[in-house]
Amino acid sequence: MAEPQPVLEMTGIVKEFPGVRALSGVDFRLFPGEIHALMGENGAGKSTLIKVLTGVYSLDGGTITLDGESVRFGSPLQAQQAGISTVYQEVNLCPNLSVAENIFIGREPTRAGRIQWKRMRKEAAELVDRLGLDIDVAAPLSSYPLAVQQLVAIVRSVGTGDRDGAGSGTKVLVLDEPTSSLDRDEVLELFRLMRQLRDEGVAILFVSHFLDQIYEVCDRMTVLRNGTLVGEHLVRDLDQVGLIELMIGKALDQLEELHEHQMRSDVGETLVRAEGLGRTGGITPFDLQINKGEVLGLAGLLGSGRTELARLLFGADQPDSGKVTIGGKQVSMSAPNDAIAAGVAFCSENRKSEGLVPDLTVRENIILALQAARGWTRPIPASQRDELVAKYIKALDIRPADPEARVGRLSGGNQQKVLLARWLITQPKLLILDEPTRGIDIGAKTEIQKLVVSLSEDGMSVLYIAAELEEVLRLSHTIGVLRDRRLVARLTNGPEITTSKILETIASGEHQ
Amino acid sequence: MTTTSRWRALTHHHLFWPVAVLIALLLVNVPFTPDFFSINMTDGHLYGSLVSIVLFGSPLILVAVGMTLVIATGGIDLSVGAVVAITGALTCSYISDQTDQNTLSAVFLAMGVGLVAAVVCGLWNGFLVARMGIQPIIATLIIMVAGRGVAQLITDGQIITVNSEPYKLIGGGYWLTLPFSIFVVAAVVAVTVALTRRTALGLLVESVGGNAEASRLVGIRSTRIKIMVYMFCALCAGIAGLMISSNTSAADGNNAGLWIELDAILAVVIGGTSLLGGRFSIGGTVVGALVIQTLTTTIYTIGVPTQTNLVFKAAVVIVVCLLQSPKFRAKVFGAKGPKGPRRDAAPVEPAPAPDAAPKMEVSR
Amino acid sequence: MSATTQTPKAAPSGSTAPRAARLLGDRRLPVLVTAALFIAMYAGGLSRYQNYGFAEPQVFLNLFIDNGYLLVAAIGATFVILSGGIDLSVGSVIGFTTMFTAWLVERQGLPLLLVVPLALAVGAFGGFLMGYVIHNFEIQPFIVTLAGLFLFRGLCLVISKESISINDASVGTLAQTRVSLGMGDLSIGAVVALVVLAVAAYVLHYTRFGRRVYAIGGNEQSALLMGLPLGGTKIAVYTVSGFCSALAGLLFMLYIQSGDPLHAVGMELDAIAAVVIGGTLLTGGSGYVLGTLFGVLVLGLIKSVITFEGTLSSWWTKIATGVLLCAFILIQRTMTARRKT
Amino acid sequence: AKEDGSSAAAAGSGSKAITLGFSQVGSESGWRTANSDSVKSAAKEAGYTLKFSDAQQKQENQISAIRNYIAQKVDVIAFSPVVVTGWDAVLKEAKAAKIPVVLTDRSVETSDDSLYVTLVGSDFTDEGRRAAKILEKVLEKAGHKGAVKIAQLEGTTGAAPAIERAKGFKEVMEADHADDWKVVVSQTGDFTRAGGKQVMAAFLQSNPDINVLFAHNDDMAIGAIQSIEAAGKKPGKDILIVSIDGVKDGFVAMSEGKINAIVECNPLLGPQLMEVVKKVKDGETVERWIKTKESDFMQDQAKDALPTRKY
Ligand SMILES: Nc1ncnc2c1ncn2[C@@H]1O[C@H](COP(=O)(O)OP(=O)(O)OP(=O)(O)O)[C@@H](O)[C@H]1O
Ligand SMILES: Nc1ncnc2c1ncn2[C@@H]1O[C@H](COP(=O)(O)OP(=O)(O)OP(=O)(O)O)[C@@H](O)[C@H]1O
Ligand SMILES: [Mg+2]
Ligand SMILES: [Mg+2]
Repeated sequence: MAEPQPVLEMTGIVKEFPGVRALSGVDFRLFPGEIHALMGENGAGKSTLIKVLTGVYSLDGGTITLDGESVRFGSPLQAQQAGISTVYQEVNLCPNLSVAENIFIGREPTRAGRIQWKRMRKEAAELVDRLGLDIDVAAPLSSYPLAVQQLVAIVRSVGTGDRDGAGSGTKVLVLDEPTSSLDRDEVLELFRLMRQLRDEGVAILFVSHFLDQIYEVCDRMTVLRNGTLVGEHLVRDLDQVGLIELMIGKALDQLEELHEHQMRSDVGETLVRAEGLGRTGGITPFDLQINKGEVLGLAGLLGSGRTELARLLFGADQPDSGKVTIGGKQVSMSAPNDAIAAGVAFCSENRKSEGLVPDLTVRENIILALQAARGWTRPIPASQRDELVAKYIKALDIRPADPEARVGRLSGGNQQKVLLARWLITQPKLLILDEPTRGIDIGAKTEIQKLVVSLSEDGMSVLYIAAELEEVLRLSHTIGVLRDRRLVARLTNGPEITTSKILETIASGEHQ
Repeated sequence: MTTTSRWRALTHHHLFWPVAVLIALLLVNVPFTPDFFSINMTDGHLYGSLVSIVLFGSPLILVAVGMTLVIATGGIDLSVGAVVAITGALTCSYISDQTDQNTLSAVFLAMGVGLVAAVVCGLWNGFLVARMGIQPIIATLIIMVAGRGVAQLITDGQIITVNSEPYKLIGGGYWLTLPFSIFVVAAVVAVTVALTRRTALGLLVESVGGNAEASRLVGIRSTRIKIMVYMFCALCAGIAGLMISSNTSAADGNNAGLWIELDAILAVVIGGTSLLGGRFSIGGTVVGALVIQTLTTTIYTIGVPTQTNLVFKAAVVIVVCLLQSPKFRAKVFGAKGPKGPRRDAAPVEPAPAPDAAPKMEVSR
Repeated sequence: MSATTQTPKAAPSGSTAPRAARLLGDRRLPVLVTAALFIAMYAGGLSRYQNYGFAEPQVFLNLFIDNGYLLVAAIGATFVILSGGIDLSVGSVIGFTTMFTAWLVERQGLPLLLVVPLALAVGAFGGFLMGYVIHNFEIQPFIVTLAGLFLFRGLCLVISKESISINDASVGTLAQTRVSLGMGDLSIGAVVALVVLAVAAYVLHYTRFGRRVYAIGGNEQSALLMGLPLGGTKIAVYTVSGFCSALAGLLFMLYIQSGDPLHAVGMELDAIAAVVIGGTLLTGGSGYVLGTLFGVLVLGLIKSVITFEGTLSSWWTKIATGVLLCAFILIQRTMTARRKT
Repeated sequence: AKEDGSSAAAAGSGSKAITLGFSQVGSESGWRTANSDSVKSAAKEAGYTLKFSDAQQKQENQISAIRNYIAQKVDVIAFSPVVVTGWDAVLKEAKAAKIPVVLTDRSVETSDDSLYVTLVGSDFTDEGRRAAKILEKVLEKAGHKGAVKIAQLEGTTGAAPAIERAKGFKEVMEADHADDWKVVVSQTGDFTRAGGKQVMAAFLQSNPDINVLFAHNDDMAIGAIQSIEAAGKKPGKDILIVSIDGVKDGFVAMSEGKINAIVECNPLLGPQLMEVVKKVKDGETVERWIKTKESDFMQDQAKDALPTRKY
């Protein structure tokens, strides 16, 4: 946009981890009153750049200038006090505290040192309202699904930056993949807020793998590849194809391929049949049928119960009513083991708390499910194990391609791939994917979608949940529509089914 | 170039600091006991300080090895001391009831009885922790308190003395000129390593300790694994109990294994296993236990006045822990270290702690 | 892409509120259950020992008099445990404080007015040091405070192996002062303990520091990323615990008017047990200091019941303590367990 | 006490069963258990109602036990104090409630002597002195010449018996044998066999020229004997051993020639205590300190004494 002084300038940033050079000499500038996208594949170094900026990681080289002054933050607290407000990639809030507290902690309204709970709740409710959220701010954060938590994190960073006397208000707002679990509505709401802040002069750093979102809201972008700077461009000067080529260093045209495929509708016999499956306080009893080789997509708004449905099918939560038959045999759903034994796999949306074991290596995380199914007495022979792991690291392009790397140190997208590999390796009959593309870059996303298609062609059934309706629509043979934690419709995919048709179904909530 | 990189690799090995401390402690003894490292033949067996360190340290090693697995699942077992006492009491009271205490079958039966009791204690702990979801410290506190009472009930509050040559062998006897307990320890350690690294048990234990909820969702039967681990820990404590009572040929319900749980936990941590659960190292634990036993012996030999024993112990524990802390090393030696800048990366990074994991365990 | 902005919101607040309320209620449930069980146990004691003077209000007040120091220590431990740490040095610091004050008052002849703040400062400083090491060198609290346990116990013995009787007149008067409540009376120690309880409850609920303690216990890494002063809070928590232990030591010194190097051995376990029985999670982030009060009362009551029983031999005392503890925990657990996961 | 009160009214105050509240230290050793048993059986024999409680080595437990006895209005309170100090407050309460207090086993330090009536028990310091005296005899009997290098196995650090036994021993040593006796090493063995064994093993490494062992109790001596044997030396010959207590196993070891002398510390003071309690209850005056009947044993008396040992 304009050519005034940048509010933030990072030059020659270097960050090394043992064995990995995550950033090598990256330059980055951010101007007041702009929304600036930081782009790059999984593992390109986006989150690392942000963490170096806010003092989570120490700097190995380079300088940071904020408002013309050279700075170096020792902790996120210092960064925050200097006016940099951040939402990190994984939801980083305290699940045991209430929503209101999560928003305000560290700068609660006080009088004479005494926290004013009433006022805090009221203000929190107002802030949450601004994002169009309707939740009870006094309830503990853990009682809400991931998407709501993500919104709360956003509210925390945008809404309260200007309190706490210490700082001069938020100058820089950093959002690292804030939209990965959000619905269209929430995203729009967020964008409205971002624009408003931008107009107030706040500089916003935005990371997302959704290119549409970038083009919708950003003014300028910086592209990283493998920890190096590729370039800085005005969004209007660079089209999507150009951007992708910059990001991955080569051209890309797989998207069309997918479209050709999806009309196939020859699915096999019934694999899974759920009758009256439900859980009080969770999801209303529903009937569901998934055929062999079928991709069943679930559509619904945030909190409509897609995850809950998937968890019930997997036995992650215990149903109060109903029964499930898989391949003609009734399966008791008392624990995930039963479902796994019957050939069901469940890739959770919440990879941090329900997916990975951060201290273990990539290899160990990948073979975990298979090993658990075999029991502890029958370890997978080393050669077979290494072969399998190597195969999936290659197939999913997990980076670094080192099976001995600790999973907790991988970039978000690569962690997601490890999780996928874990379940693919078990060769399930029904694969439940709850937002498998969350935080995954555009290239890998198409890869995963292609994978789903080929798996279903090979006869695997897939239950597919994604925040993006288009994604669901593109892949599914059938679409289950949820509303208010009730399965309201089941649509067979075809040319007449469009996103707006699905949204209509959700809105009317009518049965087919 | 290669020597420095080899040195770096060495200092980065997880056993480097525990072993270094162990060696340092052993060396401290030399000025006070000039023939500290000498080992000679006495009465057909080896005799010397090193031998007695291993001999007296055996029970601690055993208990600590069992404790390692419990800690790896994110738990803790305070009841091991009481289990030591119960096993010793039961076994000795059974043996002392025999007319001929030297019959092998009776001794084996007695040991069997003792070990079964130990395993039952472990089962109970495991049940409380894994099935009932009670926090491990409290669940095991119950047997820690009541167990010692049970041991005294068995011995009637007296010290039961046995005169059984075969029984004496386990904890106080010699075989092939070496203390027999060395063989027992070696066997238990070998079995543990085999059990955890040759099978998938180690992986599953680390997974349960690293992230309990994720483990549940991949279909690991964590209840079963936890119960097993507590039983194994109690079994180790039971064997240690046999050893302790056999060593003095007497069962002392009140004092046997008193506070051994703290030393065992200390050994586990010195060995590099985190109390939060997850990764564990049996080798580290063995070294850790040896460090503690050497420390005890050192206190006895260098003539520390009794009232300063504990201060001395505290000082050593602090030094050991500081040396093991990468952050401390970075601060103190960092500037002079061979390659300074590479170092500080790791510490500043907030350990991707398995934060969700332990919480799940207790709230479930 | 053509999202209609008026799409109905999922999950209207009406349906989420009860669920949320239930979850929030869950956190208080353990405290309520502990309180209820305490009352039930007390009633049981009443019916069983009514002929032995159990019904006298003073027996109830004695619970406070005899456990005031434990309550203070357990309150300190509550802070630490809420923050996700643990403090094993409690018992030793108590022992050390009794020894230290006795030595200063009796052997060095310092006035009590000077000795009390000094002792508190030493305790708090000890806690501060431990917190400093835990935070700055990232060593596990269990180990650092275990070293603290050894150190302070060792320092007791360094001061003197023998116990020191305190004959200072002001200590005597303080120890014997009773605050009358009509139905009975309380000692200074009990009153101080109750005041500390009130202050702790206020701090935890109504100050930023208190909420930070909960946040850190909930998820340390998140708390750091949320820009909370992690180090300061952690160090402060251990300082509070050290201070509380020292205060507990002073109360204990009042209670028995002597310093002894073996006083309060193992009391850290009592304190931790009280905290946990009171419904606080050892992993941090969840619990109430009021629960700790009931935890202490339950432990005290178990002791009283056993004395009133009066016929238990030494080992049956231990077994009975264990069994009562176990029964209590199991009942508490079944009552607080959520219906289904 | 209400029930008892009504029955007392019927039977007349003189012949009413005495209620005795007894608070024991704990059950940390066989000696202590024998002590408890003796009190219990003697009370039964005398027909008293005994309220027994175990303080698990904690003074606070003992104080609250005594408070409870006061609340229950027992006739006499007896207790073996865990530590010597810190009893004033609770003893004053007992005095105010007009309940006489008898100490057993060891004394307490009080500001006011009227707080307890009498002490039934031995004197740890004196035991230490007796140990030193008997060591003289042992040395003489063994025909020992030259320097006496003593290793001392102390009891639990900070515990009264450990402190006082060491003190008594040192007193005599410094007075009579300042130049020829020397304690070369001294460590705590926590009053346990395992402790005694381990510490002695270390002593023998660092000071192989030790020729006398003074153990604060028999159990540690028994443990030490095993270490001495493992080092290839002869206990009772190469290293002369004196210990305190006189438990059965100690006498067994002594009869085998492995311990040279034992200073008795008699735990069986139940009958004596009951006598005293009766007198106190009846308002008779008793001596301030009723010493238990104790003797010292040399090796040659061991065989004869062995069958009489009860615990
Ligand atoms: N704590 C760490 N220790 C070691 N390596 C790390 C650590 N954090 C990140 N890395 C490595 O640094 C590189 C950059 O990671 P980063 O998280 O910045 O990627 P990203 O661009 O945010 O990717 P994504 O889109 O998947 O979130 C990756 O190769 C990752 O493995
Ligand atoms: N916007 C919201 N307002 C209130 N409660 C919500 C909201 N969103 C979700 N919830 C809660 O979440 C539960 C259903 O969540 P679930 O995770 O199954 O939904 P989902 O469709 O998978 O949504 P997500 O997009 O978060 O994955 C409901 O019980 C509801 O209480
Ligand atoms: Mg990232
Ligand atoms: Mg979901």
